[in-house]
Amino acid sequence: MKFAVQVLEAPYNNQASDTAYHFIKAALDKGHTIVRVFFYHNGVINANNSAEPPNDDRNIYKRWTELGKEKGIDIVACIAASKRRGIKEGQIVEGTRISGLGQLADMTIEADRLITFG
Amino acid sequence: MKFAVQVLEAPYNNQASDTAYHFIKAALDKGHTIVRVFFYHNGVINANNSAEPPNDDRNIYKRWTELGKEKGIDIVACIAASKRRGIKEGQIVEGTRISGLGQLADMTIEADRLITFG
Amino acid sequence: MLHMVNKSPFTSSAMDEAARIAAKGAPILLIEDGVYAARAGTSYEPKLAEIIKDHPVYALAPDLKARAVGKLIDGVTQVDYAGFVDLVEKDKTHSWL
Amino acid sequence: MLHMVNKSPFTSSAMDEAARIAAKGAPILLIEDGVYAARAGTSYEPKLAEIIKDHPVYALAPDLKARAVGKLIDGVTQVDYAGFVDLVEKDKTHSWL
Amino acid sequence: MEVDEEMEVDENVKKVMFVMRKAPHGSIYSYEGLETVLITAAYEQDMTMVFIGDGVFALVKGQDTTDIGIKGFIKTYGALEHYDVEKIYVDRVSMEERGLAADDFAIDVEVKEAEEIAAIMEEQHATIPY
Amino acid sequence: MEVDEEMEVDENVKKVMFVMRKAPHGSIYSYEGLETVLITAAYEQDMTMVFIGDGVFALVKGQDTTDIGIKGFIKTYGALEHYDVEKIYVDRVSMEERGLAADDFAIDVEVKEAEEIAAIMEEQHATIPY
Repeated sequence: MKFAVQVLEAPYNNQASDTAYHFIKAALDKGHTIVRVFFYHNGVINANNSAEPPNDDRNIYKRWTELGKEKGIDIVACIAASKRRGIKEGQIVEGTRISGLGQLADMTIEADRLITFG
Repeated sequence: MKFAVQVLEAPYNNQASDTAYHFIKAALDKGHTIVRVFFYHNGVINANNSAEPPNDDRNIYKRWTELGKEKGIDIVACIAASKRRGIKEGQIVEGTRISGLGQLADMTIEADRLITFG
Repeated sequence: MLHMVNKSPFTSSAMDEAARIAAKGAPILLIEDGVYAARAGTSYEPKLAEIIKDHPVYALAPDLKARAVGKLIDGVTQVDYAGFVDLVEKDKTHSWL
Repeated sequence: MLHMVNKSPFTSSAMDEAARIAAKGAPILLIEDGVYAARAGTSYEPKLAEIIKDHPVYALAPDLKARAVGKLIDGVTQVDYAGFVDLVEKDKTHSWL
Repeated sequence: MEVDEEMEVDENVKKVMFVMRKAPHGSIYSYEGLETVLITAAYEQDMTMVFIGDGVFALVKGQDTTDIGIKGFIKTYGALEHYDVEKIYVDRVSMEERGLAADDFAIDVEVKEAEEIAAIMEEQHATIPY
Repeated sequence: MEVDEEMEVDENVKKVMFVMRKAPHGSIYSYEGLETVLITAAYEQDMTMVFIGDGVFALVKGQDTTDIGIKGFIKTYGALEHYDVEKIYVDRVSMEERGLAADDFAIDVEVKEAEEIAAIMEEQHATIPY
C-alpha cells in the first residue's frame, strides 16, 4: 500500500519525528511504499543540516538521510514554512529537498493513506 | 527595574516572540532595563539568520537585531538547545549570541523580574 | 505573584491549573490565546466568574482586538503593553504555558 | 477511519474532541503522550470506559513502556509499530493534534 | 451541475478534508493550514473544510491584528469561494461552547452536528489536520 | 546547619523555583527543564522544584524508553540530591487525578496542597516554567 507521511513538529522538541521514523521503518518492513515525507510548520527544522545533537542520544537528522538517501524515499520540506524558520538550500540534510506545498497536495492525492505526526 | 526575558517557542510558529518584543519595547519606553533575553527550547530558532519571512509580514529576526544591536540588549540562544535544532555560530542573527544555560541562571538571579514567553 | 496564561481554556488545562494553584488575591493576566477565557457567553464563563471572585483578572487588549473577542465577562480589566509592564513591575510573574 | 491521539487527556482537549466526533465503531489509537488516557485508576478512566463502549481503543506499546503507564483500563489493546502499520492499512487515519 | 456530476464519478478526483482545530494568531497552524487549502485547490479535488474546537475562532469577523503586529488573514477566507472551496462546515457544539453563532463568522458556513461531520470524514480519501 | 542558616540571610542567595508541568518524552520540555535545574544548581541558590499537572508523570519509576529510541532521563532525577536540590514537591491533586501515589515516583518527594505551593511560589525571587 502507498503511504504518505506528514511531520509537523521540530525534532527533539516533540516526539513526532521519532514516531514517524519508527512507523516508516515498520511500514517498509511490511513491504509498503512511502510516497513521500513532507515537513510542514516547525517540522521543516527536521531538514536542517547544521544540527549537532548529543552523542549519547539518537540522531534524528541522520535518520532522514538513511531514509532519503539509502532507502530512496522522497523527503520534502515546505519552502514557505522553511523560509519563515531559516531552512534553506545548501543547508539541508542529505536526502531531503525543499519544495512547494503542491508536493503535499500531490502526495495526498497519490497515496492510499496520509498519516500526520505532530 | 531590571527585567529578564525568556522565549521558549519558534518565531512565526507561535506568538511568544511577538509578545516578548512588544513587552520589551513597552518596558524600555518606561525606562526599565532588560538584563538579557534568553532563547530556550524551540525559542533558539529566533537566532537563525537564514530566514526569509514574507515581505508583507513583520520580520521577527530583524526585531532581535534592532533590540540587540541598536538598543544594546544582550540576546542569548542556549547552546545545547541550539545544537539540537541546528542553530550555530556564523549563522546567527546580528545582535544575538550563543552561550550556555548559565546565562539563564545568571539573568534570573540578577534581574528583579523574570518573564517567560512560550 | 502575577499569573500569566496564554493558552485557550477550551483546549488546554493551563488556565484551570493556574487558577487552582494561584494564591487567593493573586492577579491573573490573559494574553495571546488565553484571552478567549475572558469572552462573555461561552461555556467557560461560569468558571471565570468563579475565578474572578478570588483574583483580579486582566486581559491584553491587543490580543482581544486581534481575536475580535468582543464583549468581556464582567470584571475583566483590559491592559495594553504598557499596562502589562506595570503589572510586571508590581508583582513577580509566573507563566502557565 | 482510525483516529490518532497523541496528547495527554489531562491537559489537552484533543482526546475528548476525537471521541466526540469519531463515527461510532471507529477505532482510536493512542500514541505518545496520548497513551496516558489508557492508564487505569486515573480521573480520566470513567471517560475512557465510556469511549471504549463505542470505539475499539488501541495504545502504542513502546509509548506505554516509555512512560511506565503500567496497568491499563480494561479493553485497551496494545500494538507495536508493526501493529500500528496494520491499523493504518485497514483504515484511513486522522490525527487529532 | 452536469460538470459537478461528472466530477463525482471521475476517479481522479479525490475527496480531501481539512480539519481546522487551532485558534488564530497564538500559533501559525490555522494560517499555514489555510495556505495549504489554497494551494491544494489548484489540484481541482473535491475539497471540504471543517472547523472544530478552537478552529471556529479563526472565522470570527472583526479580527484586527494591527496592535499585535501580525499579518491578519481573516480576509483570505473570503477568497475560498473563488478557489471553488465551497464546502465549509462548522461543528455546532464547538461553536456554541464558545458563545458563537453562524452570523459571527466572516464567511458563510454550514453548521453541522458531530454525527454529520463523522459521516463526511468517513467518505474522505484523506483528512489533513491543522 | 550553621551554613544553611547563614545562607538564609545571605542576600546574594535567591529563591528560584522550577515549575514542571509537562509529560516526559512527548515533548522535550521536562528534559531540557531538568538540564536547567542542574546548571542552576552550580550557582548555589535556594532552589525548589515543583511538579504540577502532567509534570508529575516525569517522576514515575520504571520508565523504559528503549523501544521509542529516545534517551531516557528518569535516572537523572536521582542526581538532584547530589546537586543539593532537596526541595522537590508534588501537587497532591495532580498526582491523585493521574492515579499516582508518592511511592510510584523514582525519587523521594514531598506531596503538597495547592495552598502550600501557592505560598511557596509567593516567596520566590523567580519561578521558571517548563
